[in-house]
Amino acid sequence: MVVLYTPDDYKRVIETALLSSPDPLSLSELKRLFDESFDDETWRALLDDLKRDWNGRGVELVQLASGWRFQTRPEYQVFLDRLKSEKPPRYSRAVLETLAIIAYRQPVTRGDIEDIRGVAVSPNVLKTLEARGWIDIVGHRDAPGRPALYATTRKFLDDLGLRSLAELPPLAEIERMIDAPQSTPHFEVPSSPADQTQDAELAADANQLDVFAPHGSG
Amino acid sequence: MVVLYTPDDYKRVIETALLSSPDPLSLSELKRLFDESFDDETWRALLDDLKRDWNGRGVELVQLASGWRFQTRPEYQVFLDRLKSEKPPRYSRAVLETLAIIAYRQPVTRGDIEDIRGVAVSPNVLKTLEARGWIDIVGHRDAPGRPALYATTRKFLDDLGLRSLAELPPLAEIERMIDAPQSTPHFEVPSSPADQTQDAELAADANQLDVFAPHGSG
Amino acid sequence: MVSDDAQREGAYVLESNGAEPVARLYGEPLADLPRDLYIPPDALRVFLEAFEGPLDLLLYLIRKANLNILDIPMAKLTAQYLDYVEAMRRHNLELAADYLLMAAMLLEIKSRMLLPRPSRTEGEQVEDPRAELVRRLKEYEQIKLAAQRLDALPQAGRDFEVATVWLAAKTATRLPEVRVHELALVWLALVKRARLRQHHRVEREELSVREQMGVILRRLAGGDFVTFEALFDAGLGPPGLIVSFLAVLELARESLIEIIQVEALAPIYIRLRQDVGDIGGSEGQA
Repeated sequence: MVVLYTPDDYKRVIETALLSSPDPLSLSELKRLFDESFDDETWRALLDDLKRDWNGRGVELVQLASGWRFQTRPEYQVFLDRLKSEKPPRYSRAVLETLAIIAYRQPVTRGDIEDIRGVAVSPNVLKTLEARGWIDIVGHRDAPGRPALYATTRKFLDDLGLRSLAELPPLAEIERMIDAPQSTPHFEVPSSPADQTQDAELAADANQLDVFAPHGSG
Repeated sequence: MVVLYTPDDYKRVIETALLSSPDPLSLSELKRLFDESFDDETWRALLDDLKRDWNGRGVELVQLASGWRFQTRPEYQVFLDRLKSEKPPRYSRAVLETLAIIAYRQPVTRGDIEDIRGVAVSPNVLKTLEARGWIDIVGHRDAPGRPALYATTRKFLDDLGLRSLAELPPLAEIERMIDAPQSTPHFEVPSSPADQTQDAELAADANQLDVFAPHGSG
Repeated sequence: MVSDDAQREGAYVLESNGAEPVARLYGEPLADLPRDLYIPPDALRVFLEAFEGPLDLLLYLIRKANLNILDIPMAKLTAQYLDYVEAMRRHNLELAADYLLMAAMLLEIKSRMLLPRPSRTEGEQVEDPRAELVRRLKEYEQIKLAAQRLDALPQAGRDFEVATVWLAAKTATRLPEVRVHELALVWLALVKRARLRQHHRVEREELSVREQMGVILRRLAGGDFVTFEALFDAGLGPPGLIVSFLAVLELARESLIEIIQVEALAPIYIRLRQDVGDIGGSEGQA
């Protein structure tokens, strides 16, 4: 049995009740916790004190219309989202290829992208990447129609954890690994199992292309 | 956006995730919180450290079958009960004995349970345990009627604070007590006050039986 | 299912008869004076409900009389059990078939115990007629005690609560993540597909030049003239300066910029090509 002497003892009980209650607890509910009755000012002081105790943590004590509640701070949501079992959304192949072309060949026009991909590029693909803030228009080429020139942005580098484009994997090296007679290309990149699966698929694609490449160039 | 530098920063994210997760979080789930990957030892140290941080509070960090969870300490329940409008269910002996049979002998059919208890098992008993999420059907026995096989769930272990079935009170020990030539019909089983009350009630019943037993045999 | 409440309620009824034994009958304490040996049917029903079935009742009788479960005196036990069943029947209480089945079993065991045992033959063990009953009683008692112990374990919702801190409303939808190596693989596959094998060796330097081209284009986006020197950041070091220089040359080659020098050794100015540089509505500015 817990015996309560100091304000801290009482605060600890209030904290325990609030941390374990699925709903906000009103002051009148909280008052039921103790045999002793305190006036509202004392309660206010206890709760304010408790709120202060949680400053700088990932959880905060807030007062709502229906009472007091502990809730997570929005800044921590980015971490908590990662716990969700749902798979992270993935960009379509068209988006990924367009991004790769812009990253490695910038600045490029939409026409350049279509030349390399061999298919028309939907405006939505470029819009998706622009909305993400990963590419922008840095100029226009001196050509009929003065097409816009796309390049990657600083945000692109930041989001991918690169200090500069020079840190993009050198292709010569990757190609050597893919062309090597090893059956499974593995890269020294920390990645989740799901990513590795996709890598393997991509690498398989690359190998697949390799099979046809000599034929085409021969 | 929260930037993480020190172990305390990481601990704060883990704490936030665990406090807000309705279910225990396994180590592999916790690992999803961060881009960086730490080895299991580092994780163990972080979690042990976090556990220590909560020493002497009303809430504790515990490790269960399905992972880590924050839960209130039993000493504080007397306060928390005052907030409840209805009392938590106390299970009847029929429910508890059925649960014990499933826990110790799983997987079992309803017929197995009836054989051991010597009475018919009401469907409500199994429904009660299924509704609580403590048991479920794990298959069917290859016998006439293909009766359902029941087993305990992970939630059963979690709700009873067990990491595995091996942590159930050992039956061998219980058996030793049964065979021991003790004079008292009731055993030194650590039991809750409620159980002791029930024992006393049964003892009172026993006295009552005597009243008519000699009558019948005389 | 026997409700817990009914069980408890009934127990109170019995308990209210008195706690202190007022007499002893056959050496057993008697809690109350029999009122003409009449037991109210309600009390009997409650008594029945206090047991979880015939095994539970038998165990109770055995433990109360301190009988050895491994050597049960069948006559005594059967008599007590039948007395109980008889009492129930006299009061017209509905008796579960399980109780009657057990009565039949007890009588059968008792009669087999009375029969002369067949002489033991070599290597064959004569089974005690009570063996199966003892096995069942022991197994049931084990489970009964295990159930008590399970109930004594701290239980979520009864003895402790789970922390349930409210998750602040989710603000942003989750965006796809792209990893660097993934991008490289996509590009490589593209290169192969496009049969641009003559270009597939994209060197570090070349990439840096292309990056610097973007940087310079952004610098010039205002449309104003910028001095040649201003395009170079000394902090980049010699390799960086070379990259910047190559980027300027490449931009000129692709007709993206104009380079103007009024006379030899005069400052060199650079701006976006006028017919191209319409970013930011800067047209018309010198």
